[in-house]
Amino acid sequence: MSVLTVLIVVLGAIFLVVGAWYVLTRKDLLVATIASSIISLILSVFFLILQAPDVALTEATVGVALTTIIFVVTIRNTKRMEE
Amino acid sequence: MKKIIIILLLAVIGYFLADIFFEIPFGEDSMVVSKEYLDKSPNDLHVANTVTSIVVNFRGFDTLGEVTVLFLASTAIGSILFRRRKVHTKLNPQRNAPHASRIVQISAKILFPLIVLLGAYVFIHGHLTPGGGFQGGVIIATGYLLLLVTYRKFSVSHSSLTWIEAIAGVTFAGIGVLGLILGKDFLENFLPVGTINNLFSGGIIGIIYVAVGFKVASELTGILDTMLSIKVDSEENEQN
Amino acid sequence: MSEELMQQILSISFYGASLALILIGVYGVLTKKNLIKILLSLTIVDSGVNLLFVSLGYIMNGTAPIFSPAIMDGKIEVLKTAPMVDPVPQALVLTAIVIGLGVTAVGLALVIRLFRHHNTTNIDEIRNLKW
Amino acid sequence: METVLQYLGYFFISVGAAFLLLGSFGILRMPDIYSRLQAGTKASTMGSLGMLFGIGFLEPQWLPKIIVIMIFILLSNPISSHAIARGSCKSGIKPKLNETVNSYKRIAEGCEESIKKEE
Amino acid sequence: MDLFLEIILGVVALALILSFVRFVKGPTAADRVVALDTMSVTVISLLALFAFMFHRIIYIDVSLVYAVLGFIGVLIIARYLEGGI
Amino acid sequence: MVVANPILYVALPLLVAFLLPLFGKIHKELIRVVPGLLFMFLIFNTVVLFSEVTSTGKPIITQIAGWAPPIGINLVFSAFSGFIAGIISIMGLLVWVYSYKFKKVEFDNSLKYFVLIMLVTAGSIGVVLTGDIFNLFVFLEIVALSSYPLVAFYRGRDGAEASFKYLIVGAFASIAILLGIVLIYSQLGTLNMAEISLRIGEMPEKIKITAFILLFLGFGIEAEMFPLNGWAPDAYSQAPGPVGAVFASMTAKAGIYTIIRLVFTLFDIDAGYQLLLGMGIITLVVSEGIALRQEKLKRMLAFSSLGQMGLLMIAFGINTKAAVVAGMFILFNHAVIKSLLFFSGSYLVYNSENKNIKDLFGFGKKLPLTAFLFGLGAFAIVGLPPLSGFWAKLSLLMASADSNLIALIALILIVSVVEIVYYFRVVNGLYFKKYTGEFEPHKPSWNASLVMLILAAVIVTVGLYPDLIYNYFVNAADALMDKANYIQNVLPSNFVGLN
Amino acid sequence: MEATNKISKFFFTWVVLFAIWLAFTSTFALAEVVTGVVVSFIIAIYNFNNFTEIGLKSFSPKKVLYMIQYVFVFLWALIKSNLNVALIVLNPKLPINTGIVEFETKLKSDFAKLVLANSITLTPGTFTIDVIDNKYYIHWLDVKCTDRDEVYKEIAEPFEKILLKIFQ
Repeated sequence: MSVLTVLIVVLGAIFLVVGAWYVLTRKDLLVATIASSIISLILSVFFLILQAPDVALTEATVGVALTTIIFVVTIRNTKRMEE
Repeated sequence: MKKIIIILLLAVIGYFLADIFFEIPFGEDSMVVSKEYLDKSPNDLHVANTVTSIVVNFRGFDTLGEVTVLFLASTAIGSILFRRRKVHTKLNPQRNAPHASRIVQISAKILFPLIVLLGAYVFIHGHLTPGGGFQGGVIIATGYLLLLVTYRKFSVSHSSLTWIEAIAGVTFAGIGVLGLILGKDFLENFLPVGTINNLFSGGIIGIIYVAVGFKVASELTGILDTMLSIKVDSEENEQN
Repeated sequence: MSEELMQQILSISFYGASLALILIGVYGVLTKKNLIKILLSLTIVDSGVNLLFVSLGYIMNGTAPIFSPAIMDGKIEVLKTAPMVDPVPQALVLTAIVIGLGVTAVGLALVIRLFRHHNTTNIDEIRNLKW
Repeated sequence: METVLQYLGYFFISVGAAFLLLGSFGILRMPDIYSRLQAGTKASTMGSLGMLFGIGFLEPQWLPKIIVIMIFILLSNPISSHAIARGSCKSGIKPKLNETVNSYKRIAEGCEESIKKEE
Repeated sequence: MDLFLEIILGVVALALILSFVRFVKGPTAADRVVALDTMSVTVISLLALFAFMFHRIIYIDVSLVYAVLGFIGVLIIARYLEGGI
Repeated sequence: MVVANPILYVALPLLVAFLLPLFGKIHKELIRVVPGLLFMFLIFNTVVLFSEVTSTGKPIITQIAGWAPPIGINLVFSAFSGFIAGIISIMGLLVWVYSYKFKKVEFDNSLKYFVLIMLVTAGSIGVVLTGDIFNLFVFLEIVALSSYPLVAFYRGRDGAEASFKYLIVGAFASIAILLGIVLIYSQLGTLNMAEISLRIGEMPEKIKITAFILLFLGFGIEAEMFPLNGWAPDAYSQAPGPVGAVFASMTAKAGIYTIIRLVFTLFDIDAGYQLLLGMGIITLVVSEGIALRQEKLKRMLAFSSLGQMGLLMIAFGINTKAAVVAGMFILFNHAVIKSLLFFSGSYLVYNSENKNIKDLFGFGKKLPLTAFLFGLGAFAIVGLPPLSGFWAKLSLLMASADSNLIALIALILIVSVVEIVYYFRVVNGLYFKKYTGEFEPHKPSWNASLVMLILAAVIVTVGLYPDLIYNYFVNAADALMDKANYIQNVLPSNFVGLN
Repeated sequence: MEATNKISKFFFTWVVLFAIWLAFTSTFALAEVVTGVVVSFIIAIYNFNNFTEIGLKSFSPKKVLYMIQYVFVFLWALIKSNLNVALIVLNPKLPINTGIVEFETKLKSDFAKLVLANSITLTPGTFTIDVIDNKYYIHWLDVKCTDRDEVYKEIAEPFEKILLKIFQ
């Protein structure tokens, strides 16, 4: 574990919190979906740092493409803006 | 007002949870049962990836449940969104949607076989490298997703999906029952285990992961196709 | 930086991040009015729990529990002494991720159907059923 | 020989990292989305290619996989930026253009034409 | 060697920060997608770098998968923006 | 060659569920017939296994993938878990007979319906049988995920809403359970329930209590405990008729099983019993109070069902042998009688749009059999002699008298009076109010009538000769309360004694 | 003609996929090779028609030489473009003069169009926004000319020369 890895972890933790806050506060649901995509991006880096490549792979596959598409399809079929 | 109460409540809960989390030491060895897994996986089962051997063999029952959950999700989405078969086929997905750019379409054509190959690689090598049936299946489904979002006339044959899904599912559960018939336990390995880090090692684990891969791929493709073929605006008149 | 300090910083960031994700997600589920937002918050809570679980299985300076040739040969100095991290949380988190995906997908299908009937995704306007 | 390869690897990795940084800097500084894409795509593609290639030099037996990743990136990264550009063009985000050289109108018409043709 | 990798990690982290700032600032959704795209390319390299640091070739698989799927994730949103989904 | 094995309870339904679409391609009728055969086999399985358990007096432990319990997952078919599994599988067969003609015209829908019914059965039995806490979580998710589409099965506008509510609450429950499991695993390094129960003392007090609260919360949602049961009445009332019975007889049973296991076996916290008792009392009082005010028949039945769950929690919370036996009796009764009420009730309000109670006035003459059976069920659940509900309530009263809980006796009696009031309102309306002619009665088909008659026969028989099955209750109670025995049977090698 | 064309396409796909499989596994163990042959065969059966246009012909030595030439031209352009971007981004004044221009390509093959578009995107200051039939719409950071032919000469010609020879 090198020093900069620790720094990246701290940074990632901040990103996660900001991203989660973004998901909650944005009125534009598409932006919220993008934010959740970024959350899973950071998470999969975290999982690799935690020596769990299997989980990182799963998070990458599920979080990036699948979750995004099902949310985007739902937004497409409902409303993009939260009121 | 409600928000303040909730924030206060969450603050209290968060305080207690934090108190407990930070009491658990980080990064220290506290394995009990896992030691057995780390010992038995390379030595008895000859499977390099311990996570795989746990997922498929030691706790294979969970994976059966997991596959069932996905199966249920696809059934549920079908049952929630569509009423009749006819409606389903009639609502062609992106009838009014513009085509993707020509370039994107061509690149999808080229990338699709590569993605499927990658998925196949991931689930065939599930016991050697990270990944496995589920991840490989998701990757293949993503390949189909690529085609589904770029070509508006592309559609997946539901009948063949049903067949693949059923055969893969039956392979998984059937291998388990076969173990019972051969006088062993459910899902117990009955094949030679081979040498570690060879492709053909681990006995039934490889076969099960391939079956899981096919099943997950077909289920997720079905889900994506269903979700993408929803009619956009108003709906058919429905009553009980 | 000393090993212990690093361990502490890591524990604060991993536990803290997962706790924050859980709390933010729960807050979202409880206060948000939009159905899709609620489901997004649920996925955030799920991620938080998964992160917590995996970080509990971590061992300092460990390596992944995969006995690949590099490990079996013992040629690489660093890998020889590295302990293997706990594989069970990883295996369980795989299952948990899949289950979360299934629940989210079903929830979104329900949202689409609710939107067809009510033409809104605001939970206050949908509330027909009361206690 | 080995050390030469290693130093080459380090060189490529540093170049890659520098370009990655440049790409992010670019998308931060540029005024509108299309210019951002310009900076982002080029620099980040180059950066990741350099970095991967450098790693390939340092660990020669990883090279095949790394080349595959590089092919994927070369194929997919420009396409994804192209798709974003087209998407934002069609969703009506106007570029900040120099007024004298603007065939944007033509492209907007072109988009509509192409949609009509396909139907 | 170690110091070199530390510096590289620092640079990549800085790149991630800058793209994240664009994500936070970006006025439209499309700008945020650009940030996501850049971040995912950066993360591909970061993952490969971690694989190198941990001396394990198998971690490269994650990076490989990311190279493919990050593209599709971005493409989906782009297609939504042009009204194609 | 194995004929009967606990594993088949789960493996076969899954196998059949995967295969059912293919059967449908061969012949359309097969998608109805095959599930029935499956349910019959499950009952056969139960009979064989149960006779083995009663003859040897030891639970059957099945290990999966050939690994002994702490390493592999195991299934425990004891007198207690087997008893609940038996109830669930028998109710599965009855639900199948009842809904044999359900959605017959729409192939796709009936296929999905039967797949869901089979999986909800398999999931509930899996929850009951498994000896591994994470596996239990997985099965709970299977149950939950198959319930959501069943609630939203009808295309009316409120089904989806009830289902969504259920989904959110269920997701919360699963997150709480997962967090609890995470905490337990981080301290004990194992997921096997017997080993957890053996080594629970090693956990630091604070973490132990938090894990208990999280699990209690999560399982409480599944067991429809107050105040976590807001989803239940909506789900019961919006679902198709037979599905209400499925919820009452299967998923609620699985939920109550988890919470009983949690308090009785998994943790050694004594306050757990008091918590269960207190929650039971609150659940009972609140839901019966709300049931009194309901205008809609199915919601009334749902709240009454919640009240019964409260009664169950009270019985198990008292934690004496007699009370637990009474609890088993109530559990059995609840499954049988509530199913009868849901089955007949859904025919009574078949054509009514709002499913209001006043829509069924005067149906006593129009639908004599259904109305009679509904009345019988109502009398039984209220606890009038000589029906089976009477014995259940009587034994609960005796048990609480033994434990000197006089206030509780008074409470149960008062609540029974409340129950009498609202059930008699319906029965009174059925027989003594005038038929308004607004809604045409719908005659039950022969298979539905058959099921209702069978259930009524069971109620009457047990009411007249409670000794017939009383022994099973005692055995089940014994198996539940003997924690040391459970641990010893599951982990023979590791057993070092409880003290 | 049709049949041989198909067979050639199929074998091309098979070989390419198999090569990628080998790159994935990075070993020549017998089991891996056999599995790779089978898997790439199965995938090739379903995809050969879409995967390539000219099949095995692309392996002819002449074309391979052109491909290598193209790679170098492209890499040089890539490096140039990056330096270009670097100069622009690092310049505090941000000297850009953006515009959208268009030109027509002579390429017929879809694949060639794809490669051209990607190359343009990755080379100095230009960026493909849309391709409709033969028209390329280019976003240019530093517009020098607007006339179609001039644009074509400035942006596309160096690549197109070689591409025309590769994809025929």
